[in-house]
Amino acid sequence: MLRSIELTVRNDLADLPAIHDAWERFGAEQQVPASVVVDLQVVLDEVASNIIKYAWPEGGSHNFMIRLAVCDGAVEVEVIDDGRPYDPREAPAPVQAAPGSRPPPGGRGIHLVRQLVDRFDYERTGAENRVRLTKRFA
Amino acid sequence: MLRSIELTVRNDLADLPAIHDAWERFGAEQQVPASVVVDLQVVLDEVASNIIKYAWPEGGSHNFMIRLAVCDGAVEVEVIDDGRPYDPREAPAPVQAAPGSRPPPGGRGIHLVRQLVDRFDYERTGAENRVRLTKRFA
Amino acid sequence: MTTSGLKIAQGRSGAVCVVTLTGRIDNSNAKDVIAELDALIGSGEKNILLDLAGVLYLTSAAFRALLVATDQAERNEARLALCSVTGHVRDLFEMGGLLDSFTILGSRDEALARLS
Amino acid sequence: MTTSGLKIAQGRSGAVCVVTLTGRIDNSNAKDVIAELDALIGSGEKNILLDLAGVLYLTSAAFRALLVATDQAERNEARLALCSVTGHVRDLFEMGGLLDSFTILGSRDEALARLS
Ligand SMILES: Nc1ncnc2c1ncn2[C@@H]1O[C@H](COP(=O)(O)OP(=O)(O)O)[C@@H](O)[C@H]1O
Ligand SMILES: Nc1ncnc2c1ncn2[C@@H]1O[C@H](COP(=O)(O)OP(=O)(O)O)[C@@H](O)[C@H]1O
Repeated sequence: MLRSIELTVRNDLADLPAIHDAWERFGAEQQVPASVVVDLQVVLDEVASNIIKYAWPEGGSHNFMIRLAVCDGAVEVEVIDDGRPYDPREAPAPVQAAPGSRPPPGGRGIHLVRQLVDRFDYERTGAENRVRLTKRFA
Repeated sequence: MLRSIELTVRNDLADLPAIHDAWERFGAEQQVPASVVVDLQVVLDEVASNIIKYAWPEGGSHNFMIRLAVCDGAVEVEVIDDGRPYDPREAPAPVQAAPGSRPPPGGRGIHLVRQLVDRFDYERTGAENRVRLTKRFA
Repeated sequence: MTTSGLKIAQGRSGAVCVVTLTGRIDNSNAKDVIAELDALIGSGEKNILLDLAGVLYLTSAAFRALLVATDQAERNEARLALCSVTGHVRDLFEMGGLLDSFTILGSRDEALARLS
Repeated sequence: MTTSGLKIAQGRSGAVCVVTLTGRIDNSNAKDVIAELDALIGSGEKNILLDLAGVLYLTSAAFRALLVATDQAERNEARLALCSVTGHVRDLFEMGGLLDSFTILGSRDEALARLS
């Protein structure tokens, strides 16, 4: 009967554990399979940390919103921020390592997200970025 | 950081305890004062039971939605159903007892709701009744 | 507490049958209160005291149940009284405009003294 | 588990310094992994084994930390290897395209045998 929860998150990495805890509890209540809960923990960490790090390059204190809904055997994650326009679906694929050397350390977050969800939608409405991710489990 | 929860409720009085439990947990997490949690338990029972009993006189199985949000020292309750158009603000005041006799048993639910909230709004949008109740606590 | 959120217990003090309600009384369980009182009145009890000391809150469904039971008691020449109606529960009776519609007898001891 | 969700423990097996990670590694705590490895390498450790047996999951922040630390180890002529990279954690390394970017040495026993 509990269908969705909504979180307000500050642009501060210290807020990430609270997202983790909220999704862990809600996912368990909704009887989402544990592996799907974990996959979306990864997704939430990537998406939220990118917004925290990159959405407001001018700094200052900002909030964004995460909505988590479980419905018809799927989890829907909606993330809304009013930072600079950014469509994460257009993030480039990670840089490949030159033969015999290691790849650069960054640039893998969105690449993971793409592989962990079944749908990845983005919309810019007014001053807001809206990312919508869907993962099916049944 | 947890800002709101959304519940799907069937038109079955057996769903009322789950509303109670969800609001009790969410209200406590949000540090809503206990007396305000209780007042809104009464409000939720009245509003939800009216929809369950009266919104679909033709019977059949239907769902409606309750959203609970805590923000800026106030609780906001939004209840959305697609039953017959009904503006609960227009419910008549309870019938007074004739001197020396008892009043009729029903007709007191909305009267209580009015006294327990600070705002009582209603809107009909499309095929939906939207009741929005606000109770301040800080 | 049962899953319904309401516990109904029965005791006896002389000629008075004391029904103790603990928890909340709302639209999901008021029917249990009606059933209990209906059975007691039907079985011939003439003095029923409802102790609300353990009630956290009640909703209009409780008023409906109590008004129906009080009417039924009257038709059966029985008395139905309430005691321990205090705090927030009393406020709710007041909001319902029902403080004068029931026999409300203070504490349980006071009530038993009056009914015996 | 600490509130950060990650426990970092250190042990020793002969010449090998074994760092055991338990919990999750994500953007809120990957800096602790970097700090730990940075301190070990700075203190002159030449053989570091990271045991991931207790890691529930990791995110790209962990890859960043491990790639940075591996580079630093190399600059200091130290070895940084991983062991117990299995199940879902292994899947995530694979999704990250990083299974070939680290020295991954099977179980802890296998790893210690290889490093000693
Ligand atoms: N919300 C955002 N706003 C602006 N730029 C972003 C946002 N999210 C990601 N980016 C950009 O996309 C790049 C790739 O992101 P990601 O794949 O998560 O890797 P990383 O964060 O490790 O660089 C980032 O380096 C950043 O330049
Ligand atoms: N959602 C609804 N749809 C249609 N009619 C309603 C609805 N809610 C309440 N009503 C009408 O308003 C009346 C008063 O409701 P209420 O004050 O809760 O008392 P009660 O339910 O005890 O009659 C109800 O008897 C019913 O006729």
